[in-house]
Amino acid sequence: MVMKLHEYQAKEIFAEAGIPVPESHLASSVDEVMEAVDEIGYPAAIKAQVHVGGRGKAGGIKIATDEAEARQAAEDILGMDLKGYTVGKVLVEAGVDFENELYVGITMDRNEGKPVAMVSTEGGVNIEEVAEETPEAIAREHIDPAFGLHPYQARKIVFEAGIPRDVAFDVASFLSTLYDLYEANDASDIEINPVMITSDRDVVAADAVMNIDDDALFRHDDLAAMEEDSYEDELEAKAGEYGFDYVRLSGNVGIIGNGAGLVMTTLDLVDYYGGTPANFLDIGGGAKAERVANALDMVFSDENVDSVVFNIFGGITRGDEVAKGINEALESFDEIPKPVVVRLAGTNAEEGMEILNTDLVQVEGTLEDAVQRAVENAQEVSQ
Amino acid sequence: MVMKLHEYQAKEIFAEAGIPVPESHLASSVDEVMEAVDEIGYPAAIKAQVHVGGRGKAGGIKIATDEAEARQAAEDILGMDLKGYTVGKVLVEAGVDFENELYVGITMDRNEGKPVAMVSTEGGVNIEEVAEETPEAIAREHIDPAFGLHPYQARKIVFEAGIPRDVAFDVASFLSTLYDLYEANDASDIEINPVMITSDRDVVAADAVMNIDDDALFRHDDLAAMEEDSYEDELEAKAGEYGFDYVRLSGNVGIIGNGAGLVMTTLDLVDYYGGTPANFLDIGGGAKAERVANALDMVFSDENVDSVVFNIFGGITRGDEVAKGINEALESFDEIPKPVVVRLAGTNAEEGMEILNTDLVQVEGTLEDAVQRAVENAQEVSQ
Amino acid sequence: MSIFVDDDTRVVVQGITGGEGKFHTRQMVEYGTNVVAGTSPGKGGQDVDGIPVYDTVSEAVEKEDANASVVFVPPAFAADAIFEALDTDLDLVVAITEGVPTQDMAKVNKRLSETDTRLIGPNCPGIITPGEAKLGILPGNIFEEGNVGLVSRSGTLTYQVVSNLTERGIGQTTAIGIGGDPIIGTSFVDALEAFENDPDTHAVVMCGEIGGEDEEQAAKFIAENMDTPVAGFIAGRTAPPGKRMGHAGAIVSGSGTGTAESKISALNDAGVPVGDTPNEVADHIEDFL
Amino acid sequence: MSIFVDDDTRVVVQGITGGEGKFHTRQMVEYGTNVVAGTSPGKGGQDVDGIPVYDTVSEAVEKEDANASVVFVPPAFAADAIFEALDTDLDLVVAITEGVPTQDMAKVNKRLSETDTRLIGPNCPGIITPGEAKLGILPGNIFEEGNVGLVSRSGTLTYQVVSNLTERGIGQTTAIGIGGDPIIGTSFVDALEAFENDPDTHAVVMCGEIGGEDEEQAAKFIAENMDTPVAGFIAGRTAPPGKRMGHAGAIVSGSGTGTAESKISALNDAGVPVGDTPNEVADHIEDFL
Repeated sequence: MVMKLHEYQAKEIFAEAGIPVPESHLASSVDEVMEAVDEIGYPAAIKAQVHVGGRGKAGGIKIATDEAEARQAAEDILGMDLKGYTVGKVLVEAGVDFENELYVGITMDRNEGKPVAMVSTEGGVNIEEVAEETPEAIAREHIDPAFGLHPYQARKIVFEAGIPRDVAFDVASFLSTLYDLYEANDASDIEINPVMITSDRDVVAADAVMNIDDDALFRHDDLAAMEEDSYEDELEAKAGEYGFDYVRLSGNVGIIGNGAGLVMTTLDLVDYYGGTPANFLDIGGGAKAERVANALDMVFSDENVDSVVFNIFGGITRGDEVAKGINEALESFDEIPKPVVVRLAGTNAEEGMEILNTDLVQVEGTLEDAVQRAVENAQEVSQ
Repeated sequence: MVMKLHEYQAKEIFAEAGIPVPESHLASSVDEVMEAVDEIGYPAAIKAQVHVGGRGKAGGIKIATDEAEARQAAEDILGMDLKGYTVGKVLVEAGVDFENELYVGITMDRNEGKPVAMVSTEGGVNIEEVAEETPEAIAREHIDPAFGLHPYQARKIVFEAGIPRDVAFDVASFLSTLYDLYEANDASDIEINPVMITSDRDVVAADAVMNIDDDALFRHDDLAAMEEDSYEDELEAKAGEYGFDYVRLSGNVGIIGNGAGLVMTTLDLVDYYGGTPANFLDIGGGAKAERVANALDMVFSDENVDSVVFNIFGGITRGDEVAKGINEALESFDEIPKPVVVRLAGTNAEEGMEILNTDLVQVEGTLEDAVQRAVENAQEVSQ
Repeated sequence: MSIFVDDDTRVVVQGITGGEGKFHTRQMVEYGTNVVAGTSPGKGGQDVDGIPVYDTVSEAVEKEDANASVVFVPPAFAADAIFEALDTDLDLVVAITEGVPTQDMAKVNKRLSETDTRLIGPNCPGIITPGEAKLGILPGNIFEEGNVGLVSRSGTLTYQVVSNLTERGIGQTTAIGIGGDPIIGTSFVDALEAFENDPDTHAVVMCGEIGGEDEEQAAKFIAENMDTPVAGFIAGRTAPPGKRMGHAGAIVSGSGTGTAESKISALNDAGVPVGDTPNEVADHIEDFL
Repeated sequence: MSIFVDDDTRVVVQGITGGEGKFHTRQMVEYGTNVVAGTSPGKGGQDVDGIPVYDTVSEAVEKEDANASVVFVPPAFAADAIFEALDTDLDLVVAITEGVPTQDMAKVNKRLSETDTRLIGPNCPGIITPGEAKLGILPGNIFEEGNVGLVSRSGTLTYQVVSNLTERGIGQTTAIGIGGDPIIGTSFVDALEAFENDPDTHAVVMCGEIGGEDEEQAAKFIAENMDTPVAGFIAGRTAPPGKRMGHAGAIVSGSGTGTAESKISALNDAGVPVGDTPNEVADHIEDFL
């Protein structure tokens, strides 16, 4: 998984590394926006800072050519709901008078097991369509991670992509800088789309994407500190605090399991047996009792949930710890809020079954039976 | 070739990278030495800062245990002639109370085409004898330059070398830091000999060697600025200004040529035909007339020279430019100071022979004849 | 027969003195695995349950003639541990560690291509040849000797499918969890090829999941190169699409790949039946045998 | 016959628009070398004496079917240029540039080991097959077609020895200057092996110099693997010892190696006569033929 930086954070990092970005200020109120445009002048772009793709098309980016438009844009965007996220901050940025929009990006190509750099003259919001319809319009170069991006490789894809000759070396230098940032920060993706070529033939990073490999955050305290909680709802925020892999869905069968593959399979089976999953919740490997209790607490907190299935196949996770956690969580209730079906298998499953308070839960021996019963429970409860 | 840093310069770099070094001050007068020992206390080491191997054995390092000894050491060492170099600076350094002396170094193994890291518990001035007599006492590990020194490799040679377990990780960390410095600074060698283990079981860099690859100085302005001219004599200083590869020798046949292999061969032939070379002077490839004239000026400035042989086999170097340069240099004299034998072959040799003022020089067609004649000239002149 | 590990596998456990390392070493030994050494830098000379501990893998290999390692080293040091293992020309390295940074693995992957060593993982449950050897954290008791090979990207899903097989009395030649990280050592194709070449493996289960293109490549390999019948399972049919930002990933992978539909239809096209439930997979295997 | 280059060699000149690149391209073309393209990033579309210039080597290879390159790129960018050449699977890369940082070459060397391309140099005069092709800066007029192979670490010394041969009417199959830098692509052994396998090469001259152990290794190779007679020359018998500081170099190389005595006696032990003068080398070769 990745930690996403906001555009303004990525641009700060890019600018520090020497990549030109338009003048900009971060603002979280209409007044701040107006101060910013006063300083920057017009035209100015007002851009929502939320972790959502397709901001522009969804109304999260507006161009203001005078004070009235700026104020209107600020009022519209600040506080708006953008695909479930509330906009709390906008980046107010000098508008760029551009002639071309290029695409420049680096990501990990998992099929090759190495990073790949990409350049195209067809930058802009439709780059994915370009990739689909005219893949040859995007020049690609794989990078040997032991050597990094050789200067010749940066030149090669820039020339292959047909970047205008007068800015070719500037764009190649962007790429080299981006790769340095990609490697130094353990990025999973890094992207400038678009790179704008101005009428003065300068190149400017008009947007900035930088996602960081979660697994590498331990060695990037500076980046970890940039993480801003902006969860869609309080349940996802809670999952973040607990450190669960959690996704909220729209159904009514709450699902808890260990291991992404098994949890996904449990979701699939809920669907297969006619139910609808309320969530994906992976407690991970080796969970102790407290973590198990937290997971149940999470799922019970979701008012959509009518029934819960707890599916554990222990490898590192031990059945006795799971049973203890379930008992702890359920014994605190006077009445169990939703019916819970438990299926325990694998390491210490027998010990777990001995500990488990079967007055509080329904026990099933197989995955299929457990899911079917949970789906039935949900149907009964929701009637 | 390499640019050598002084011990005090290398130690500054090491210390900045986090390697502990004893407290020290640079001093260039007896008064400065006395100020330094006042601050540091006793025992203190007074160490000549000259580019000479085996300083200690040659009397360039003394330990002072009181003021009188310190003053005596300062007076002895400052201004002393150490294998041809005059000592202008000393490093005054806190004496270290040590229990063991280790060796740690990294250099390029040209047979493998990759750097090699070395560690031994038998550090100290006799490390080369150790290498010769008990090579197994020095643990070695080759480094893949694309990956750098892996942490496991640093640990591996430290354990292999038998470094005491309580300081093993400290020494491994020294090695990792040294490799980072080696790579970041384009070093050709980097060495701490000895690393001292103190009675408190701290590890300290008691000496520091760092030589930089000349060819990479263009990207290390900071290091290039540290170069201190300390030539043995004014002729070598002059060669440095002109940018010649020049070594002064004790004979009386001055030798000028293009390309190290050919100049070495000319020296060998002078010896073979019974003469003694006064110098090695390589004008390099593609020399223009002015450079040729400078070379002659150099050799004439050496009062030991009784005869000169000028041996050019042109590839990039053009015979006409060489001839022009020889003419220029010799036409400025009322009387040619020493007889000059010229042998021109290769690119534009014929054009050169047409230009060459044969009133001023003796011309020979083959290398062997040219050297023989120069040796004869020298014998005649010196009689 | 079996693939990759058997009675002759001599294991060194990297990180044997850590909590997980110690616990699973015991489990492996109990299962009958020939664990000959462990490593823990700075703790050379100690022992864990009588198994000698060395400072370095090279010393463990030299002194105990190990030919495989299992890595239980924490994520920050895991890549270095794998590099160390690769430097000793072991036949097999099994990296259990979860959370190894992807760029570390890209470097490992480069180094791996220079060696003849097989890497399984990271972020995987390991490999087991029932009755012979277990390298990793798989719960040994659910496996049984037999003639079905199993390869899976997911750990606990592996256990699920294996238990569906074992409950019907269908044993396994070897079961491998290859791990679900973006960059892994052994792919589906590598494992399938080995199973195809193992005369004792009469059928193979392949458990995939959404993301990447490894299953699609496996389908191609099966169609072109395999006689041994394969049954599949793909987890994540109902998984919600992730919230993505930036286009780089989509440009590289293309928009159509990586979905459950794409994988299932690729497998079906290759003649591989894909079960709707783990139990259905066992049904297909039963039909094959 | 010949080794490494001949009439079929199709050359791309890297750095063709620079002063040296342009000058020596003319010389190479005059000599009859088939120079099909040049590169100079940013100058694609131009030409030098009618030779098309491309931005990248890959484009030059693709459009002009080049199979060899000569590098005249300044030292700061030379390693990058060699990496670029190695990425296109050329058969041969000849790096003339003097002053390439050693650590850059160590990285190049690593990359080289992953390819099937031959690198000659850097800091070398190049390679010539008289009458067919010249890649580098050697003065073509001193060479003559014949059946003696020559390999040398030194540029101008090569010319000296060749002229000693040619003056006597002894021509050459191929002459190679391998360069005197600490890290080079083609070693004495590589060249000797190729000469040994070339039926038209009846004798070989090998010109070494002090430093390193390449000549000692060559002597070993000759003794063990060569039927073709070899005569040698070693420059630097009277060279003054360098002023050294630090021990690292001496520990790696040992104190006895690298001297003229060590090299001469190694060659003599391998049955290779070593001339006291370049002319004496020609005497030995004359005896062989």
